[in-house]
Amino acid sequence: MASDTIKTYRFRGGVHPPEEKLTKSIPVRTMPMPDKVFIPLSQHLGAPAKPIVSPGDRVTVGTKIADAGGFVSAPVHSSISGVVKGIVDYPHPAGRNLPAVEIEGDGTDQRDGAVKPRSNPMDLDPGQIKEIIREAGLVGMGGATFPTHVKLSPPEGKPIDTLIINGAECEPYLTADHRLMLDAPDHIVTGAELMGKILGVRRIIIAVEKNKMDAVAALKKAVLGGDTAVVALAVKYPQGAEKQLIKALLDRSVPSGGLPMDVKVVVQNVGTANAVYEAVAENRPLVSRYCSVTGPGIKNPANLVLRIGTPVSKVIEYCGGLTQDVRKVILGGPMMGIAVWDFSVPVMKGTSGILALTEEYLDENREGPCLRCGNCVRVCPMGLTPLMFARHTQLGAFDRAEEFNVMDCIECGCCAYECPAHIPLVHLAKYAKAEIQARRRKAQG
Amino acid sequence: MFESIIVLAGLGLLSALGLGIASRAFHVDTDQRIQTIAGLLPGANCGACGFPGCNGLANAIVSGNGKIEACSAVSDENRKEIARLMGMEAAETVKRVAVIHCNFPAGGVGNKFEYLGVTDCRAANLVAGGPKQCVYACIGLGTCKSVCPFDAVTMGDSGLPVIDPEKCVACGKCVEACPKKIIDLVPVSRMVQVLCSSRDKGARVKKVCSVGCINCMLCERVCPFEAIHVIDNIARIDYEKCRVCGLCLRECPTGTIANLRGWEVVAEIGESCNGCTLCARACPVDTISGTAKERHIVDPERCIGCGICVDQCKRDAVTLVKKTAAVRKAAAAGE
Amino acid sequence: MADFKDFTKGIWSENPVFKIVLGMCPVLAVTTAAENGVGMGLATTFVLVCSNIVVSGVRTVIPDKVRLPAFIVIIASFVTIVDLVMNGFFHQLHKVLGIFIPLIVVNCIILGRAEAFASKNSIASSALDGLGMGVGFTLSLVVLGSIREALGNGTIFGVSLFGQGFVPMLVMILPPGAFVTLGLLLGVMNRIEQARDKKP
Amino acid sequence: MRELILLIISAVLVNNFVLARFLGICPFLGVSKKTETAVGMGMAVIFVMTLSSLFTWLAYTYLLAPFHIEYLQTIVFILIIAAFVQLVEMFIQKASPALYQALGIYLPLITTNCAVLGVAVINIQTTHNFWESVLFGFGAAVGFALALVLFAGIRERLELSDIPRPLQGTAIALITAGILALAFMGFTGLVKM
Amino acid sequence: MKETYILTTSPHIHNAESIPRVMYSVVIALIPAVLVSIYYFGVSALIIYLISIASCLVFEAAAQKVMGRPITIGDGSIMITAILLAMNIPSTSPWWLVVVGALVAVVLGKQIYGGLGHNPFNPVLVARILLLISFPVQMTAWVEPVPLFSGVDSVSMATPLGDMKTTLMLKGLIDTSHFSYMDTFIGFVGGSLGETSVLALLVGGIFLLARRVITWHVPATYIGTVFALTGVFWLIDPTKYANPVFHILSGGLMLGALFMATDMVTSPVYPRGMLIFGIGCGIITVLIRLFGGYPEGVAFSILLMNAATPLIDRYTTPKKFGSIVLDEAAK
Repeated sequence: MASDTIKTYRFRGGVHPPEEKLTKSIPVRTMPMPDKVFIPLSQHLGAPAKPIVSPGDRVTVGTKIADAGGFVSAPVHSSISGVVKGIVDYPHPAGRNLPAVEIEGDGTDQRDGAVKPRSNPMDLDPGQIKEIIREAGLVGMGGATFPTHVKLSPPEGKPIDTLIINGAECEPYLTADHRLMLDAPDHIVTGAELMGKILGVRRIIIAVEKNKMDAVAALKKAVLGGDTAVVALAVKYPQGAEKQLIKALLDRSVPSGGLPMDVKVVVQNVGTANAVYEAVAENRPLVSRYCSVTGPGIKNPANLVLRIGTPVSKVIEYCGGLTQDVRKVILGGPMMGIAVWDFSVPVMKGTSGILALTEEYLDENREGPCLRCGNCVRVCPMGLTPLMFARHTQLGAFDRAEEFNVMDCIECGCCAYECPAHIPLVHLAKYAKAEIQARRRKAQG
Repeated sequence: MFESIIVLAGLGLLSALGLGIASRAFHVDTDQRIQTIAGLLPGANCGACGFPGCNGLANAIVSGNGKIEACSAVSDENRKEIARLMGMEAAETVKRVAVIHCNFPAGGVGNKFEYLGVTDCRAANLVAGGPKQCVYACIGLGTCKSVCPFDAVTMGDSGLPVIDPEKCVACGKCVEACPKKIIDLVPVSRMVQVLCSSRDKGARVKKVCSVGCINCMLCERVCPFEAIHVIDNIARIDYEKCRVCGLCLRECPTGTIANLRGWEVVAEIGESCNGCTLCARACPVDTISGTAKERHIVDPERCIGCGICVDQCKRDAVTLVKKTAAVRKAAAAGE
Repeated sequence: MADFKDFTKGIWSENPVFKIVLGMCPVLAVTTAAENGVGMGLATTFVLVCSNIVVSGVRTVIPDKVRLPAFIVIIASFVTIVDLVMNGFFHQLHKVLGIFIPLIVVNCIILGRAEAFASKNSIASSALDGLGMGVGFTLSLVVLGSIREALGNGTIFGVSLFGQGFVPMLVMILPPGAFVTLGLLLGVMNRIEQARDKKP
Repeated sequence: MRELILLIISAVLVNNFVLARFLGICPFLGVSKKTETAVGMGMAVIFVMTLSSLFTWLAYTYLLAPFHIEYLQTIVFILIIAAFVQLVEMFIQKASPALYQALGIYLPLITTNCAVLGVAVINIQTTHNFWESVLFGFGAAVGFALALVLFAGIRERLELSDIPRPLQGTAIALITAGILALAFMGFTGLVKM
Repeated sequence: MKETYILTTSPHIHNAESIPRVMYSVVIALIPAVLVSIYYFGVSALIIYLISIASCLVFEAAAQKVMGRPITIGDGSIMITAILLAMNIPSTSPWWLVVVGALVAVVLGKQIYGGLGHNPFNPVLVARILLLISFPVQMTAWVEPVPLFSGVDSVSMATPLGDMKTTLMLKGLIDTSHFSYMDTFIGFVGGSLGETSVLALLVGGIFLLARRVITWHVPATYIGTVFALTGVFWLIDPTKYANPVFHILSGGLMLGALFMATDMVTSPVYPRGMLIFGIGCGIITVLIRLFGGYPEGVAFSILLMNAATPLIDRYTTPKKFGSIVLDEAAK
């Protein structure tokens, strides 16, 4: 299938924040091995991993240090070689202290002896590939961190016909996926085909936003033919959100409360595809990732390969430190990332960027009354009415907020980005969702 | 004149007849008691009873699905009236009030970061657990105040909510709303309380708060009733055993424990005392004095009202008397 | 025992217009002038007192089921009397008040007092209650009527208030003025009440 | 025909019962907190008012007028209306418990809704004939329902507003009704009767 | 540790929009019409603008102070109210008329409901109608526009719509022969300050559309409905009903359709609702203009549709994503 013939569609809503891709053309460097890492046991959605090492154990790069804590969970591997110091309560981006494995490096960067590349990955059968992916601790690397093997195991009666590889990277500032697509297009394509084999799909679409035409060209070159196509998408946030991506590529609407597999689709990030390749072909578990360290508050913005568990403070230090006027440091992109205050938090499997914003870039304007301008409604890609659920949430009427479909909110941030009154719409949505979920749990007893 | 009578009477008769027939034809069973009970309920529609408003509870009471006790706001008088209507005795409910287990002084707990966003504790708690240094501390954005249907909560000067025990009816709304889960409902007779919820270790507590529980165990050691124990790095009081004597409160080095009761209790020894000295020996604070075989006396200034003497006395000579702090002081001064 | 409080409560603490907010139709309709307010108020007071007395007197005789229709008939009789008397002696006023005289029948205050008070209390208490409510009602009407007449016509009880240059604000004696003035007055009352609540 | 249509328009818009004639203010303020209830009440009033103006006209023309006992008008009318409303109430309770629940205590209030008695009295005062009476009753009721539903919509929105405390509740409702009345004055002169 | 860093939920960036920016855009859009009105109606117009602005600012600040709320007279919303209020009254208005209007608009129309964003009715229109009903003489004392510095005294003159209505009443016919389309288009007619110049209002309206402060829905459907309906009547009987071009050029239609019906606080939020709103305004305007007692119905119609806005919003809430599955996967 020739890539140019795929028709693209439009999804409703969305915004056009300035791209600010400062690190677009900076080649990736590998950050030197840190002398100590803290590898959290909760790096994915689902149950935390269970540690299988004890203090004093020697580990090498790729040694499994924790096993999956349930079906929706993923194992964790050591990212450096050294000695386990202990399982400690360590700052986590979620804002609390959570258990992490502390490993002191020995500086040798020794690899696990069992790690040997496989020469013929495509010959493995789907079950074997899936098991390798599960063992390698793969999770969605776009930020949602959903365990990959779970996503690749649709239940009976949910046939999948299309695998979408998401290279949209629609968040401003972030360029990690972009650089990865330039550096390893063949790995991504092979990784995608491996996943395609597991799912038994008819076609694979690799979707990239039009502001990365060099990546599109590189991927097209890497595609050897068959049912894999590379599509350039319009530049619009949140083009990379699953439901919107499916709508834009296939004109299918994931039903409210449903998942992509309800419309026969699985979406995986390009980073995940690359990790699949590394896990299957090179037999390397997920111990490092591409990450953009960027923003006006970083002295030397860079794209880095970072080991999981590296404290963010070390990464910032490596990039020349923060400028004086930094007021906010964010893990992830500016639209959906999490702000942190304690920089000892570690880099995790889902950390696609470290972003430092200074006063002038932040717009913490004082909140005003809703003008009913309707901007939030216009830009909401989920067709919601943020002004209504936000107001009901402010008044504590969570049941009314639920009637205005707050549970369908994907927290993409378009509404809050556009709101002239600077009402924290996403915060209100998160708040309402948390309250409604708590009530549902209570009602279930 | 005649016509008037005829017409009016005729019309009256006609409509009465029509209505009579209709009331048969469209008869629907309704219980008059629902209306009456709904009228006796406080009408705040707070929903704390778990039913949709006061009417909902009235419905439930009549249908037997709900109890009057579910409503903690109704006055005793009306409660009895409802019980009478339903043909049952109202159980005496123990008056309880909400207590906030956090008591940092003004400016006592600093902030980790500047929080900007929705002014609501539950919402702030979603952002890295709120800005306070102590992760167990009251966030102080007044969510308990905003959910209180009885205006019993106000925000104090130190940034902590203050509960008016007079207005509080223990509906539990604030308990449910508080994201830090530091509010609970306590019987007014058991108002010696640990005003801290931190499960952090002592050293860490000391760093961020001057009045936090540092799990020094002094309270546990001093309690004559084994009613207070340090569990999970925080002192907890077992209300089954606690006699509200306040000894722990005196010992606590950080002032974490407080007596919120508006009155105090002192022992008084009556006529029937035969001077057996059992009480004097048992008193944990040595306030009972007297020579053997003579009536003993209690020093009201120092008595803590623990009631051990009451238990010890074989002749029921000791009684506990409720005294307000002012009365007690006056009495002490008079002697 | 009749209590003087039964009388005074109608004037402020349980004022039918500003506190209980009942019987709004005539309040809004006839208060284009202070004088109309007096007329309407007195007519209502008369019915209120009489019906309260009678209802209280027969309260033990009337079966519960036909209570409301019976009350209405009692009230309607007194209203008819007022209607006829006013037509005879105050024809001009009767014309101004128009259909709101017969509509006293359905004034919620009267039925409300009959139901809530007179059917449960002694004749003397009920009479005092009716009188208090009536006076409270009349005073409210006069206050509202005076404000509307002053702003909308430049007069109070027909006496010119302002000089030649005053341009009356017509809207005040039209329907919107009635609603808005009453709403604002209610707001002022609430404000006073809330300030009082805070003090002790 | 044209006259009758104009009569209805006049009753609905120009001389709106609530906003221009001040009839039925109690239910207007009471049942306007929720749109659904307002719609239900509006329907109930349309039904009751149309039929009660029919009955009262008949009673007046064929009972009171022939016997020359017009002075009994008020008593007779209220009697008829009360009986009729009670009938409707019993019927709704049987037929649709949900509707009965929603309208709750306001069904009996229709009895004391001065709009119902008002329309009967006005019919007699303006010497409407039979069809005029019925249509006027219907038009007045539609006007009442229209104002009620519009008003309920606004009040639901006011629930979300940040209204100063002393004005909350009836005060702001009255002021809003005033502005609504102001807007309805635009229809003045639409029908020259 | 000190509070060095800010924490909020995402998103962490915001576009440049803010309430003052939106509000001052509207103020800028009004400037052409303000200038035209000062040119034609002279110093008295300027004085009315100044009184209006001053009294609106004072009332707004005073009301917010009394209610113990933050004083936000800098956010620009009160400037819009002040300028629009002045635009809605004749140039001959006495000073007290402007002050009463400001009081009504600011306090009764806006602050009583909790201030900006909470008022269900357009404050300026509440004031205009209240003034019109209270002081009909002063509110219809139109004068003939006299270009600034021309040295000619102004004489009283009816608005085209008023003129039409009077003639129709007197003669049973209308006469628009002396009516110049060009004059109305540029604003050389009698009327309230801001409503006369269609050209200047259009310039401002286009600016607002380009700035995305307003959308096309309300103005287009409003003007379209008036045009269509008056067109139908004109075709039926041109001796009694004026032609549609006359209708859309005269009176306050342009001012209303572009600046007052589009007030975001008091008009529907959702596009479908806006269409209904515009059509409703159009129908009521035509109804009042052709059959009502008042010559002009724009203000009444918008106010009435303001009242219907909550209901419109309720029934035009958009469908959420994924609530209709109508696509390839279903096949």
